[in-house]
Amino acid sequence: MAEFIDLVLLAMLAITALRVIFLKDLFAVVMLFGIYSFLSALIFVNLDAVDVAFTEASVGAGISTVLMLGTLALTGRTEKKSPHSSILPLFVVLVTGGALIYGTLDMPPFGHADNPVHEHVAPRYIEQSPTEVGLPNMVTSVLASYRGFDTLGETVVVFSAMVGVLSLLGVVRREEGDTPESGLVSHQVLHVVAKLIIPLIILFALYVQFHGDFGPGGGFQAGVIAAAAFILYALVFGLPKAFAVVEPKVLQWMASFGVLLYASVGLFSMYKGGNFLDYNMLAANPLSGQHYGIIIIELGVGITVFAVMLSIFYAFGSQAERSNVQ
Amino acid sequence: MFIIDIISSILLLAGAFFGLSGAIGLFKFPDFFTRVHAASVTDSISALLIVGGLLLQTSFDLNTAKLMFILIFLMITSPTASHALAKSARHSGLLALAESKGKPQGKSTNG
Amino acid sequence: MNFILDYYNYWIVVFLMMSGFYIVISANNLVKKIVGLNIFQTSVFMLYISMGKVSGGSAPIVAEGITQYSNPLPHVLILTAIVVGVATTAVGLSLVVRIKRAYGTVEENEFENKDDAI
Amino acid sequence: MTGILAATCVAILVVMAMALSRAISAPTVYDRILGVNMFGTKTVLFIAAVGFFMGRPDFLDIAIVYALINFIGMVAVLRFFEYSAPVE
Repeated sequence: MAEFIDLVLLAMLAITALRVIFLKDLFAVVMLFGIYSFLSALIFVNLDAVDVAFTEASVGAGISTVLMLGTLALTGRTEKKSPHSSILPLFVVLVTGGALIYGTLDMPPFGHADNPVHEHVAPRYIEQSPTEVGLPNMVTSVLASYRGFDTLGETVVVFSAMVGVLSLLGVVRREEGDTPESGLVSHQVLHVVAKLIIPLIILFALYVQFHGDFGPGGGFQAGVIAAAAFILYALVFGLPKAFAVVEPKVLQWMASFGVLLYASVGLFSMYKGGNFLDYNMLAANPLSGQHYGIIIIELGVGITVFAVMLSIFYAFGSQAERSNVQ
Repeated sequence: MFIIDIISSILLLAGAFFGLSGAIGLFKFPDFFTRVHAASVTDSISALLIVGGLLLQTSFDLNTAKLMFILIFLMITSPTASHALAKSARHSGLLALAESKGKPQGKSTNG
Repeated sequence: MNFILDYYNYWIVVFLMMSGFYIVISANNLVKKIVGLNIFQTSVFMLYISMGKVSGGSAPIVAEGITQYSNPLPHVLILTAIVVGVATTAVGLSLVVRIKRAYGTVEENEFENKDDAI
Repeated sequence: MTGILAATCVAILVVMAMALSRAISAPTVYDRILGVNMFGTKTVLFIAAVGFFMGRPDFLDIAIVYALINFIGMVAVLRFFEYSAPVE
């Protein structure tokens, strides 16, 4: 049954990808890309990668799609016909694809338990992490503890993405009443429902943040979900009102604070006499030290990701609103 | 226990049936507004029935709460989304079949 | 038959990857190129996750009565890669917005011969 | 019971496939959005049902995220679609 579901979902993915190639309406392309992300997240669930599915559904299907839609509002929604012939790209793609298919024949067969991937460090993570780190969710253990330094790097990458987007676009603070048409003004029902839904979303984000040690979830996902709540508010009520709730300036402070919180945990453990990000030093008992460390760094990641995603959305949204006025 | 399984099976199958009928309606109905009608109404009822059927399978733990959350969320958002969509379509000048008198729909932006 | 069951996952992943690649090199519109890049990227994620799957295994979250878990290491790598992926997508899209502002178009053939106006 | 759950999963998959084909080739752009929305809600139900079918229903969180993101995506489509409604 699992193979059957896998096959059906992969077939749907292939059809969606093929359709994206031939569509000229970019709105439809972006919507199909959202479906593509949802479908790949479903495949991740089916392949046991629940944490990855969580991230893909919230980040890939949510934030990416919203950002692409915001860009389309600025750049126009139809693709013009390319003057170049498509023979050469097709040839390149067929040759590369053929080479890759030939390459897969040397790969270990799908799903066997004695594949090389499962033999090096993976058994240690699976067997030792529940006792060494003390968390049931192995993905969180590896992400936040064993590979904590790597995750710090990823957080810095996300932070620098915000710096890049803001230096390219900039956030324009607008005067109140400048754009009276801002937001989905005529949709009264949406206004009421959004007010009902947003607290639920924020509650769920907090649950994901602090339950990530025991189930799927963690700082990355929680940050994105919390940002999604504010994005919903900005979409329905307009950017100026969203700016009144969370100022863009505050977000920049928050993003830096999250990264610094993460790094300071590492420095604190060095001060205590351990290595950088050695959580065992944070408390008398190594297990509770691990617990404190993971909770604090996940909080740092969550704050940074929330602030970065929301300020990137602000940047795109204020561009779109400005072009709408002109 | 046995009774609960039977009830839950009936709910699940009914939910699947309504879902299928909604999908068929998406293809069969003549204009956009009737298609919204087909999709949104069956969406809500099949969500209610399937989640209800699954609720009977839980043993009143965290999963029950999560399913209740899903149910509430879907019951609020799904009709809202359909309403907003229909309203947007109406504002942009899409006509119902009776109004366009059988003429082909104006806003065909299919790529 | 066994052979197909062992490899179909990889083949479909390669197909998706090549669809994304085709969009990237043949599309004229920059936004569509970025969509193609994302499709390519997602297919790479799928390749990693396929390698981490153990048939008969379960999600790597400790629960009672489960002996075989899938490999958590690819999951960790891909989880962070997804977040970094959206960050790069955002930077790419903001470059597209700047190109639109500078040249008035995002079609590749229309601005490739213009002067450097940014 | 597993038979019934399997049948439900397959039925939802069929509905998803139909909604997908609607989203792929729709007569108007609003039909496309309708297909995408239906696909999203059915996916939520599919994850929930498959969790129970596979015997580990702990992963309903993902279904909640789907429901939430589906709604936000829908609002975003409507919002930005209204901005760029005049076709260039």
